[in-house]
Amino acid sequence: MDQNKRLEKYRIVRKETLAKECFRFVIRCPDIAKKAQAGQFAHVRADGFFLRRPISICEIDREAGTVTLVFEVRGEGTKALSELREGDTVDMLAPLGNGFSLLPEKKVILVGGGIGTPPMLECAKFYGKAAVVITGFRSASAVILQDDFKRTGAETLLCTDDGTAGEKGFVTEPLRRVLERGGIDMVCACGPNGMLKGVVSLAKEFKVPCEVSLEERMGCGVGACLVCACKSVKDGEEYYARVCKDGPVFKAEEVTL
Amino acid sequence: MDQNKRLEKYRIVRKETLAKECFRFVIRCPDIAKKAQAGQFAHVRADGFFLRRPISICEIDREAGTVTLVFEVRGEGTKALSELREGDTVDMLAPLGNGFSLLPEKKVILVGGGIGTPPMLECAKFYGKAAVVITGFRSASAVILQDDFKRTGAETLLCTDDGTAGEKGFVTEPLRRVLERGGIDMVCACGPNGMLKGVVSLAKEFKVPCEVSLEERMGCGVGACLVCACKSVKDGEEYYARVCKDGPVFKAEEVTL
Amino acid sequence: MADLSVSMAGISFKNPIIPASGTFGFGREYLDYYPVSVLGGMSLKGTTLHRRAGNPPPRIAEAPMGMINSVGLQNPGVDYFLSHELPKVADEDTVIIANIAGSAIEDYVESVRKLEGSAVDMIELNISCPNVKMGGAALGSNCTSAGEATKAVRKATSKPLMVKLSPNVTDISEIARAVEAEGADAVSLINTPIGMRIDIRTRRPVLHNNIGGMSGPAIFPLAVRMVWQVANAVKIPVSGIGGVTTFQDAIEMMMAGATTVQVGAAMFQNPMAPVEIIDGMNHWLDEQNISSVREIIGSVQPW
Amino acid sequence: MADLSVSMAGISFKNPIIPASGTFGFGREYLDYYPVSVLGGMSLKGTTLHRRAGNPPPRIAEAPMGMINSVGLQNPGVDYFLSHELPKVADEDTVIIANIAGSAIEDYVESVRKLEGSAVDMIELNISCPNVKMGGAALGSNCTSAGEATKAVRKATSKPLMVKLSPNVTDISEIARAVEAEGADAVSLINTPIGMRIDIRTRRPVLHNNIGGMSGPAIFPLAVRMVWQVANAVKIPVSGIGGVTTFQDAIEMMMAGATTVQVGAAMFQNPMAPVEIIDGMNHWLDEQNISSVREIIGSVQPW
Ligand SMILES: Cc1cc2nc3c(=O)[nH]c(=O)nc-3n(C[C@H](O)[C@H](O)[C@H](O)COP(=O)(O)OP(=O)(O)OC[C@H]3O[C@@H](n4cnc5c(N)ncnc54)[C@H](O)[C@@H]3O)c2cc1C
Ligand SMILES: Cc1cc2nc3c(=O)[nH]c(=O)nc-3n(C[C@H](O)[C@H](O)[C@H](O)COP(=O)(O)OP(=O)(O)OC[C@H]3O[C@@H](n4cnc5c(N)ncnc54)[C@H](O)[C@@H]3O)c2cc1C
Ligand SMILES: Cc1cc2nc3c(=O)[nH]c(=O)nc-3n(C[C@H](O)[C@H](O)[C@H](O)COP(=O)(O)O)c2cc1C
Ligand SMILES: Cc1cc2nc3c(=O)[nH]c(=O)nc-3n(C[C@H](O)[C@H](O)[C@H](O)COP(=O)(O)O)c2cc1C
Ligand code: FES
Ligand code: FES
Repeated sequence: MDQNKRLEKYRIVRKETLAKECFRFVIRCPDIAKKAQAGQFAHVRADGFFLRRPISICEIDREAGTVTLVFEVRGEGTKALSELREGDTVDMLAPLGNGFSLLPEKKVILVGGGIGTPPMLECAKFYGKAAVVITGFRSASAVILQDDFKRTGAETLLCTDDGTAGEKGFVTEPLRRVLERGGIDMVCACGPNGMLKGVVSLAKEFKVPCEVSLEERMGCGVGACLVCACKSVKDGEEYYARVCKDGPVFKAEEVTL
Repeated sequence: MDQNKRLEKYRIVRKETLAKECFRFVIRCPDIAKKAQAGQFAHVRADGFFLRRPISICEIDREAGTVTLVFEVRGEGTKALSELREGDTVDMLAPLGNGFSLLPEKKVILVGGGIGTPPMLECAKFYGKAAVVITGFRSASAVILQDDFKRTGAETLLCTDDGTAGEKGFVTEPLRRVLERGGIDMVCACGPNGMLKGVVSLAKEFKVPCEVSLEERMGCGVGACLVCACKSVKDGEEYYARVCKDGPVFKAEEVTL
Repeated sequence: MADLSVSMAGISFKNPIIPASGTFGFGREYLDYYPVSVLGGMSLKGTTLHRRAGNPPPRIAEAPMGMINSVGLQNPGVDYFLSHELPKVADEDTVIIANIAGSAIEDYVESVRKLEGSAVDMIELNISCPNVKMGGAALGSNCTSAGEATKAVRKATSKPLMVKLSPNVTDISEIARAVEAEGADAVSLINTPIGMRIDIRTRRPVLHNNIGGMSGPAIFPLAVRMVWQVANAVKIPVSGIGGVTTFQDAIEMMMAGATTVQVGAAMFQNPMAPVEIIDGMNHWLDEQNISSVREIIGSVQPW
Repeated sequence: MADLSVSMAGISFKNPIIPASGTFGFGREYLDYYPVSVLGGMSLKGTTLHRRAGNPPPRIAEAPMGMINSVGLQNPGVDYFLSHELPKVADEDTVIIANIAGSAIEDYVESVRKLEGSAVDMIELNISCPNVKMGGAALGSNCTSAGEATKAVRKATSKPLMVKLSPNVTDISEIARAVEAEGADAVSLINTPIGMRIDIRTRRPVLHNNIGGMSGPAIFPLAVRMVWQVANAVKIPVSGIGGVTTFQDAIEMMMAGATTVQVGAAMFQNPMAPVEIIDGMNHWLDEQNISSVREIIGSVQPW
């Protein structure tokens, strides 16, 4: 029984501003770092709020015993989190959920949209040159993590809705081009629902397996309360799967976006 | 309309530990210091709690623009307050309520019991040598503010329930002795109800006017909600007065303890 | 500057924000903070035909994000109210709402009769006070008696009549419909849900009355739900009450169906709450390019 | 080490703390944190005769010191429960409570019949779920139907029967008496008060079901009051539920009259809550020189 293990408070060893209202916390938590997988998430307590906030794990450094979270201020809870400072501690349950499949010696495309981009970074670190990373943002001011992705050795393609950085348009355009090149074994994606739909349908068109990371409002974060429902299909029957426990990463064919 | 004037947050410029779980905050608040009177109180917000906590004003320094609060940890709210540090700010409404009558050129006895002692200090500063200060505590470890009272020039008498400091017994014993000496124009007291009862009956016996500061749980602190009821008499009729607005200092004959 | 004015039961309010009965005395306790003329209206302390002493203290207990009170309708009686309290606020430029409580229908009737011709703009019939043994909530938790009380009072007054409803009922819409049918011009809700706290050291209820009425943010979702249900059940306007603390809460309450919004316990934490809510609402409406606050009333789109 | 054991409806619990139905799945989700054998018992997810898909998301909204949910009794049905879920916890050394929900009395009856002979130790009849259109809360908010449901189920099962009551009623004691009269061995309360939140940006209710059930600290004073009233109205034991977060809350609930205490939403914030409550209670009893937790049950001294 590793009872209190995950209920420690963990120290923020570095805090950075990546874009307006977008922050990176590097958090010291050796026990979590040891177990965490790309695509899993942390359920983070925000001071003054009843419910925890789910935030994807962006990077894992097992040696340093740290994980990195990148988040955007979306409401009151993430605002409270953003006010934490280096040296402060954060109360989080992690790692939770199922991550992305990491397939040795395969070639993959990693697609990230907006604040859905961070979890793709740890995947990119796994695949290195074997990955093509396609990220999309509203506009130049929201672009994050490009240098980090480049450092992994992956090919990186950037687009923005308004063309203020990278190519103008949605991630689906470069995605189609890269798929047309062929030789891709899997597509992994995280981002807004609209984007995921586009990615899934392209992957299907090219008959490439696809995994998507979903978002839903959460209670327990561990599979006990059934509030984080997403429509799924098993044996031809529709049912509500739990994003926190059955996901947040699902095989594309298992969920209805 | 001095609208936002009292809704500032005020800085704690000095914090001291006076006894176990008993703290002194010196707070910079020139606007409050200017108006405050001995015996009035501040209604202090404690982080994480819905209701404010009433704390008597212990000292007022108009020149320095500060007031001093002395409080004991009694429950969760005062615990939260006690965790504030020098440099932190505190949200308080003040000065509230009616203070003690301060009568120039009169001789008074000031009686303080336990954590009811602090508001008597500002009175003692007013009267100086014209006051006899009698304070009582559970035991030596709870004794506070003796040096401060001595510095006012007042005669000070200390007792503890268990005799570990000063004379053993209740404040009513020295009080009787001093009243017997005669020449006292008023008795002012703050402390637990049992003590106040004793003080009031002695003052009555010696036909000396008496004022007491009462405690009751509060909501608004400004007289609007009627939750801080204390049994009172007006024109022979019993009614509930408001401790926050009609008090906290009452003439002894106006309240039923 | 958006148009904040609303109209309820034939009376116009310069803005929808009203301090709630029992939390604002007779309108003079917060004068150091702001003049009452900045308020849409004010609902004064619950007043009964005869003077009431109220319950013994302690009358307040703290609760998670809220509080419980058991004041028990302490008030000087309607005659004293008319002779001593009302004159001091009668000329203020804000809507004056008299909150009338009682234990028998005849008392309510006699009280409102006395208010005829006075400076009171509107009557809020309090048939939902949980802190007194007889009448009050008992009357208000049953359609028949709520309807009867409304009917009797309706006949006795020429002033606009708003009936304040209790949340401690199985179906609040049913009660709202009953008072509407008997001539209420508006309903206000919610009064306080009944709660209890125990001091585990002394094993005594914190409140001398054992139980009391809950208010503050904790009850906000309950109030929003009831306002939404009632607003969909009746045609008369609804004054939304319960846990409103921020301008966002006030907007949420109006979207649920409230025409005016009453603010109570929030003032104990922040005396400026009503003013900050009015200002915040104003800015928000401007930001959203909404020219009148009336556009948001009942504008929630249920799924 | 104080004696924490209590007995309720003929069953003994090693301690009074029970994770509440719907917040603890089928008992296996918190195994990384502690073995269920440390718990007095566990109330499993509400189960219906047939599989239910539940409501569309969003199913949860945040609230001041609490939350609102509208899961809508998603569950795999009683047969699947018996074949796939129960076996996985059947041998655990803790009291297993099956929470049985439904929309018609016959369904409840058929469900509990299926549980006869199973490892389930006790049945919690859920006639108070606010998140499903038919049955559930409707049955539970009226004495006659609550009594009828209890009577029918009582006949159909040999297991101890606890009936879970809704707070969304005018008089919860009355309902408690009705189910007691029809053979309930215990009552549990409260299920969730109905609340609503609206997203003011989208003007949509946060919950896809529009309304949902409130839980968490915000409802604690309401729960304590109802537990106190019901404990004073019936002779059968009461399982206290609603907003319990700390050991002090659990003690307060027991002083109000609860024999066992269920912990729900608190676990979402702190998965260790049940264990910390048990430990804290133990220390507190020792500090107070109270040898058995049973001494504090109903020990509040009303004024
Ligand atoms: C598995 C998962 C991984 C995520 N990873 C990241 C990440 O890496 N970086 C990041 O910035 N954001 C991430 N999110 C979204 C993040 O959880 C929300 O932005 C955050 O919860 C908003 O909280 P708030 O208090 O600021 O907003 P509010 O709107 O004030 O929150 C109110 C309630 O709704 C919930 N909520 C609101 N929006 C969302 C949402 N999109 N998803 C889930 N719950 C929501 C909150 O948790 C809270 O309970 C992730 C969400 C999920 C489910
Ligand atoms: C006019 C006045 C002046 C006071 N001056 C001082 C002072 O100078 N120094 C000092 O240490 N204490 C003073 N007190 C007492 C102080 O207010 C309480 O100790 C404090 O409110 C306890 O809060 P808590 O959160 O620690 O206790 P909790 O028991 O957790 O508080 C729960 C609730 O009860 C209220 N409460 C509990 N005890 C009291 C009490 N004795 N009086 C009023 N409300 C109470 C709290 O304010 C809160 O609303 C004064 C009280 C009053 C009325
Ligand atoms: C101390 C106090 C006294 C109250 N007295 C009355 C009253 O006299 N008449 C009445 O109708 N409501 C009374 N109420 C109820 C409030 O008007 C309001 O309905 C309730 O507090 C919920 O709103 P809130 O959460 O904003 O406080 C009182 C509330 C409090 C806190
Ligand atoms: C997500 C969620 C699901 C619930 N599902 C059920 C259920 O299936 N059956 C039931 O009787 N109660 C259910 N409840 C109610 C709880 O058992 C409990 O009565 C309520 O949440 C109040 O307790 P709390 O404040 O400790 O959470 C559920 C509560 C929550 C939060
Ligand atoms: S958040 Fe509780 S099951 Fe997913
Ligand atoms: S605390 Fe509101 S009247 Fe005294």
